[in-house]
Amino acid sequence: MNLRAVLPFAIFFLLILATGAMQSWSLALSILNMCLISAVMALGINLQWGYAGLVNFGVMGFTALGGLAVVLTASQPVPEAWQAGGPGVLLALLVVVAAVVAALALGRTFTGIMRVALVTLTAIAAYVLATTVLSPAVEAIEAVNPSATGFLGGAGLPVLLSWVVGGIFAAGAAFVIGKIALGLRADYLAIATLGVSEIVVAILVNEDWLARGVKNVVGLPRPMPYEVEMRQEAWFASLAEALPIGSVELSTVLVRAGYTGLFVVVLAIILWLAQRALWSPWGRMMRAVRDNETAAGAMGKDVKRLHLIVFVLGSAVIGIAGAMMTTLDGQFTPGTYQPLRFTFLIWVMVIIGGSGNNWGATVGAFFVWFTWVQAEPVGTFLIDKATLWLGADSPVRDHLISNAPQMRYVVMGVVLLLVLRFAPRGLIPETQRV
Amino acid sequence: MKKSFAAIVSVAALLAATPGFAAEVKIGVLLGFTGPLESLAPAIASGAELAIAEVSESGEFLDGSTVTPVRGDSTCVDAGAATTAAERLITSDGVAAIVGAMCSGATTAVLQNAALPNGTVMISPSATSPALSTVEDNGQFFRVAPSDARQGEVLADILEEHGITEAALTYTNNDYGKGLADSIASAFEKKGGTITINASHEDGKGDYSAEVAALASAGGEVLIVAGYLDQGGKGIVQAALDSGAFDTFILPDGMVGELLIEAIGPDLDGSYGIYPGSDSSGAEIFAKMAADNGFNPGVYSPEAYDAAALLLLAMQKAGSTDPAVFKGEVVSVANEPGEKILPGELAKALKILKDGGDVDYVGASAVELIGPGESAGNFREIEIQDGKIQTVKYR
Amino acid sequence: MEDALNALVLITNFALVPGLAYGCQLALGALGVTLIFAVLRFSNFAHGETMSFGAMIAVFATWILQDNGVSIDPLPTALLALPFAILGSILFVLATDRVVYRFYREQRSDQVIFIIVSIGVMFVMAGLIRFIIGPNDQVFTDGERFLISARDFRDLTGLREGLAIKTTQVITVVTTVIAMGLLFWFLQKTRTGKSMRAYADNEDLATLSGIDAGRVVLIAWTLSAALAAVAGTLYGLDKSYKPFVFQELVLPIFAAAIVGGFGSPLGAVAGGFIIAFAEVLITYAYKRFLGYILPESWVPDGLAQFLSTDYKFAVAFVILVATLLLRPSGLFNKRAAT
Amino acid sequence: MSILRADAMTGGYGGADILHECTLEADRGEIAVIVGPNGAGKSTAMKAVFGMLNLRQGKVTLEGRDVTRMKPTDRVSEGMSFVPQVRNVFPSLTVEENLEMGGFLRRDDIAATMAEVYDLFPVLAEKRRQPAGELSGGQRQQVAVGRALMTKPAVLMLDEPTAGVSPIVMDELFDRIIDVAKTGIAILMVEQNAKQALEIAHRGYVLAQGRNAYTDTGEALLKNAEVRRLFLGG
Repeated sequence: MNLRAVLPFAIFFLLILATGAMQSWSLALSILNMCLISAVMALGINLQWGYAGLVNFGVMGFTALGGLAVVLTASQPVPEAWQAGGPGVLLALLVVVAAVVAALALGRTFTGIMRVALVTLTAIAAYVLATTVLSPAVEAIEAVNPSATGFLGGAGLPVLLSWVVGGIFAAGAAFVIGKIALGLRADYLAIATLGVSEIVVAILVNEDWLARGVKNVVGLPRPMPYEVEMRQEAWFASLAEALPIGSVELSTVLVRAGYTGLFVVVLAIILWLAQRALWSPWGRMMRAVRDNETAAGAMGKDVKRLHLIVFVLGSAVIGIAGAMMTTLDGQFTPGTYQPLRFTFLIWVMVIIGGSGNNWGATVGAFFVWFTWVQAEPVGTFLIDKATLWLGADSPVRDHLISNAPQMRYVVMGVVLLLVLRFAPRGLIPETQRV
Repeated sequence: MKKSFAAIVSVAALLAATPGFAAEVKIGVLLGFTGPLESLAPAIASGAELAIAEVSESGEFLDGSTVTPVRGDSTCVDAGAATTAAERLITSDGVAAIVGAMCSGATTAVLQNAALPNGTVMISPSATSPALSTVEDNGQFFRVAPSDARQGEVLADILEEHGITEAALTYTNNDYGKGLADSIASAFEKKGGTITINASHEDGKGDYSAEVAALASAGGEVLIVAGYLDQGGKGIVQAALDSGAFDTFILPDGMVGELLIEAIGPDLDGSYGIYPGSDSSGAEIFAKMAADNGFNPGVYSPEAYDAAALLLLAMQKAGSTDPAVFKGEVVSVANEPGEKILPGELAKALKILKDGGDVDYVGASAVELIGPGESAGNFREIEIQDGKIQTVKYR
Repeated sequence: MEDALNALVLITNFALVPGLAYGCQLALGALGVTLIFAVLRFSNFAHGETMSFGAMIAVFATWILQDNGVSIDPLPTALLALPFAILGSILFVLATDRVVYRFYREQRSDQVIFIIVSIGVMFVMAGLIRFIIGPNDQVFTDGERFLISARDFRDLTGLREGLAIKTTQVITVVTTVIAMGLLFWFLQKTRTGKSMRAYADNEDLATLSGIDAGRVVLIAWTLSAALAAVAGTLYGLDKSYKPFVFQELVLPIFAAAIVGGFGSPLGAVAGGFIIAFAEVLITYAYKRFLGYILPESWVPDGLAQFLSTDYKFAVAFVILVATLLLRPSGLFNKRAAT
Repeated sequence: MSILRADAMTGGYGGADILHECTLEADRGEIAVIVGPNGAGKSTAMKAVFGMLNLRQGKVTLEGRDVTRMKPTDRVSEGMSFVPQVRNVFPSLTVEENLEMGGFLRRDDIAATMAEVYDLFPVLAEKRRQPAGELSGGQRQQVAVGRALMTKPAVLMLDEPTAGVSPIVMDELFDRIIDVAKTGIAILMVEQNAKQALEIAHRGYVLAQGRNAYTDTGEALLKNAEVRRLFLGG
C-alpha cells in the first residue's frame, strides 16, 4: 500500500476519532460498525464490477436474503406452526422443485412451439398445484398467535452461524439469477437484477409465514450481551470502577466495540481473500476478460462460467453483510428494503472508493456511510446558519430547515458526480500491476 | 461503578435541585423525515415541538430551565440509520428523552440498540404494533398510540351495531396496518361478520385502481380502511368513491382527520370510525393551537404533543432529568389521580407539580397509560356529517 | 343481456379505464427513457425525478395561476401550467446535460458510467425537489372532477354497475394522444426528426452524413424532458403529486420501455399499455365479473384472482425480467440487443 | 493533377505508424482500387484519406485544395463521400429516408439527385418505402452507395463494398460501380476480391505493410507475374 492508499484511511479514522471526541464514543463506534458492514457489501460489488465488469443492481435483494437467513437460522422454531402448516409448505416446495426439474427436462427434449407450450403448461400446473397446497397451510401457520409468531420460526441455532447461511442463501439466488441473466449486456443486466431484487423483497414483505412479512421479526438473538444485563455483572462493576467513565457509557461502548471486533474479523477475512484472488492467476484472467471479453473468449476462456463464479461469490459476500446488518439491528424488517439505500448507495461507495481496488471499495464505504449519517446534522446546522438572515420566524427558513434531512441525497449525489468527474478511478485507483 | 454512578446521579440531582439554576434541557424528536412516510413526519414533529415550546416558555420547568427540541431522522426504512441518529441524539446532543420513533420497525431498533443501552426514555407517538407491548423495555418505553388489538374490538362492536354483516378490508402494508387489520378481522368474525377480502395497499404509490378493483369485486356493505389519511388510505378512499365501488367507509385512528374531509369532500358523509379520545375537548383545543402555529394537525400530531408533554411533566414531577428517576413518573402524571390537564395548560400542570400536587394528563389524545406503558385505548366514535366530524359517543 | 352489459361496465370501470390512463402515463414516461436510450445509449435512472421536477413546476405554476384567478373551468388550471412545466424541465435537463453528461459523452465513456452518473443526478434531483417543495402530497387539481360519475351512469342507464370517467383520465388520454401524435409526426416527417432516428440507428454513419451529434443530443434531451414534464404533471393531476411516488415509478417505466424494445418509440407506447393492463388484469378479482356472466352454480367462492394485489408492482418486474430473458430486444425492435 | 491526391501519408492510431509514405490518386470517371494482403493497411489508408486518422506527414488534396486538416464531415461538404464496410445504412429508416439523410448537408432540392440514384439503382426505387434493414445484402450495399451519392460528391470512397455478398451479387455491384464512375465521379475503393476488382480498375494500388508496393493500371497489375504470385494467389 502506498501513500495514496493509506491517506484516505488515516483521514477516515481521524474523522471517527473526531466524532468520538466531539460527539460521543458510542456514536463513533456505531457509525464505524455500519461502515464495516457497508465495506463488506462494497467488496461484494467490487468483486463483480471491479474485477469482472458485471453490473449487479440487486444488492438490496441479496442483503434481504442475508437478513432472512438470520431469522431462519437464529430465531426459535414455532412447533405449533410447523404442526399446522409445515407439511403443506414442504409439499408446495417439493412441487415447485419438481416443476422446475420437469420444465428443464422438457426444455431439453423439445424445441420450438412444443417447448414453449409444454413448459408453460408445466408452469401453470405447478402454480395451481402449489397454491392449492400452499394456501391452506399458509393460513394455518399465520393463524398461530399472529401478533407474536404466525410464522414457522427458525432453527434456533447460534446467530453467528446465520452469517454463513446468509452467504449461502445469496449465493444460491445468485446462481439461479446468474445462470439465466448473465448473458445480457451491461445495462439490461443492471435492470434485470434490480427487478429481481424487487421481486425478492416483495415476497419477503408479503409472505408472512416465512418471516412475518411487514409484521417484522424483532428481538433476534444477539452475539453480544445486553447492556442492561452486562451492568449487573461483577466483572463489569470492577472494570467500571477502574475506568473514569460512566457505567452506562462504558457498557454501550463495550458492546459496540464487541460488534466492531466481529465485523473487523469478517471484513479482514473477506478483504484478505479478495486480495489473494485479485493477484492470483484467476484474478488476472478475470480482469483480462473484463477488459476484453471477445479476446478472452477467443483465447478459450469460458467467459460465461467465469462470470457466473464471480457473480455468485460477490453476491454471497453481500448476503453475509446483509446477515451481519440484521444481526446488528436485532430485527428483520423486510418493509425497509429500498433500492436507493440498499443498492444505489452501495454502488456510490464502490465508485467513490475506486472500483477494482479492494482497499478503495472499503474506504469508499467508510466515507460514504459516514457522510450519509452525518450529512443530516451537518446539513441542518449549515442551513440553520445560512438562513439566519431571514429572521427567526421566516416561513422560508422554517421550510428549509424542516426539509434539511433531504440534504443527504443532494450531498451524496454531488459527491458522486464530483468523484466521477475529477477522480473517475476513485479515491484509491486500481493498481495496474500485471 | 456504583460509586461513580451514584456520584453522577447526585450531581445531576443537585444541579436540578439547586434553586435558581436554569439549565437547557434537550428533547430528541426522532421521526422518519425521509423515506416512505416522510410526508407525515413534519406535522408530528411540529406537535412535539409545540409542547416543548410551551413548557420552555412557561418558565416553570425545573426552576426555569429552557427546553429545546433536537430533530433526528429515523428514516422508517433503515434501522441502521435510525439507530445511529438515536445514538447521536442521546450521546452527542445529550437529549434527556426521545419522542419517537415513528414506524414500529425503527422504534424497536432504536429501543433495542440505542435507548435501552443508554438508559434513555422514549415515548412513541405512533408505533402501534402489538409486538411492542411485549418487547423488553426496562420500563423506558411508552407509547401514546393505542395497541391495535383493542381498536379491533371496538371497531367490531361498532360494525355490529350498524348492522353490517359483510365488509371489505384494506390495510397499509406495514406492521401497523397489518396488525390492525388482523385484529379487526378476527374480532369482526368472532361476532359472526364476514370479511370479504383482507388486502393490503402500499403507501407512497400513486395509483390504487387495481386494489380498489379487487375490493369492489369482493364486495361488502362497507370498506374498512386501515391506513393513513394522507397516504395510501386517502388514495384508496378516493379511488373507491370515484369508481363507485363503495360509498361508506369505516375509518380507524389513522384515517380520522380534517385533512381527509378536506381532500375528499362531501362524498365522505355517512362514513364513520373511531379515534383515540375520551370525553374531553383536548383534540379541538390542540387543532386550534396547531392552526395558530401554522401547521395542520395530521395523524399522530396530537399524540406527539402528548408524548413530549408527558416526558416533561414526568421530569418536573421527579424534579430531575435523569431517566432512571423520571421514567417511573410517566405513568403517574398520565393517569389519575390529579387535576385534568388539556393542551395549552402545561404551564398550569408544571406549577401544580412544582407545588407537589398531582396531575392527570389528558392532552390532545386523551392519554391513559395502562399495562406495559401504552395507551389504554379510549376511543371516540365519530361519524362524518355535512363535512364535519361529529362525535357519536365514547367507548 | 343486462348481465353481460353489467359485466362489461364492471370491467371497464375497474380495469379498462384506469388501465388506460395508467398506461398513457407509463407510455409517456417510457417514451422519454427510450429516446434517451436511442440517442445517448444509456438507461436514464434520473427520468423519474425529471417527471417529478416537471410536475413540481406545474404545481407551483398552478398555484400562482389560481392565486391570480386564472382558470379554465371546467378544465383543471394545471393544463395552463403545463407549458411552464415543460419549459422548466427542458431548461433543467439541458443544464444537467451541459454540466454533467456532456463531459462523459466527449470522453466516450462506457454505458455503465452513464448509468451511474444518472444515478448521481437522480440523488441530487431527489434531494433538491424534496428540499424545494417538501415531501408532502400536493393537491393541485381543480375544475370539474367527473365527465360522468358512477352514480350518474347508474341513474342514466338503469344498470346495476356504474361507470365513472374522471376528467383527469380523459385529459390524460387526450394529452397523451396529442403528445404522441406530435412526437411521431416529428420523428417520421420532419428532417430533424429523421436525422434523430438516423443517429439512433447508426451514430457513425449519421456523423458521416453531416448530422450534428450535439444537436441531436440536445433535441433528444429536450423531447425527453418535455415528455417527462407532461407525464409527471398528468400523473400528479390524476392521482396527486408526491415526490416519493416518482422514485417508485422508474422501474415500471423501464419495464415498459424494455418490453417494447429499448430505443423504439412505438415499442415504448405498446410496452406502457402492456405493463399497465397486465398489472390491472392479473391482479383483478374476477369474482363479481364471473357472477354476471356465469350461471350461479359455477361462480367460484374465492376472489378469482390470479395474483393478490400485494404483488401488483411485482407484475411489472416479472414481465420485465421475463422479457429480458426471453426476448431481450423487446417485442417491437428489429435490431439485436447486443 | 488528379482530383483526389493523397501524398506520402504517414501515420497511425497513436503508437506505431501503420502507413508509411503511402500515396493514392484518383481522377474523374476513374476507378482506383487498393488491394493487398490482410493487415497491409488498406482500410487504414482509406480512413486516412477521409480524415479518420491523424497523419504525421503527407497531405491530401481534393481538386487541388488541401484538406489534410479537415474533419470528415467537412470533407463531405467539400465533395468527398465515404461508404464504410459495415453498418453503412440506417436499418430502421426506409430506403428513401436513407437517401434523404445522405443529402442532409445539402440545403437545395435533393429530388433530382434522388431520381438519379433511383435511375442508377432501379431496385431501390421499387423498395423506397421499405426499411433498409429488411433488404438483402446486395440491395443494402446499393442503398449505402446511393446514400453516399446524395451529396453529389466528386470522390466516392468504398471500403470493401462486396464483402460478404455472393459472386453473382458481386458482379452486379461492380457493374453498378462502373455506372457510377461513368457519371464522372472519381472512385477509390478497397477490395478483398483483388482479381475482379483489378479487372475494372483504371488504377491499382498494391499495399504491403502500409507502403505502396506496386502501382499501375489494373490490367497491368493483373499481368504482373510478381504481383500475381505474391498477392493474387497464382
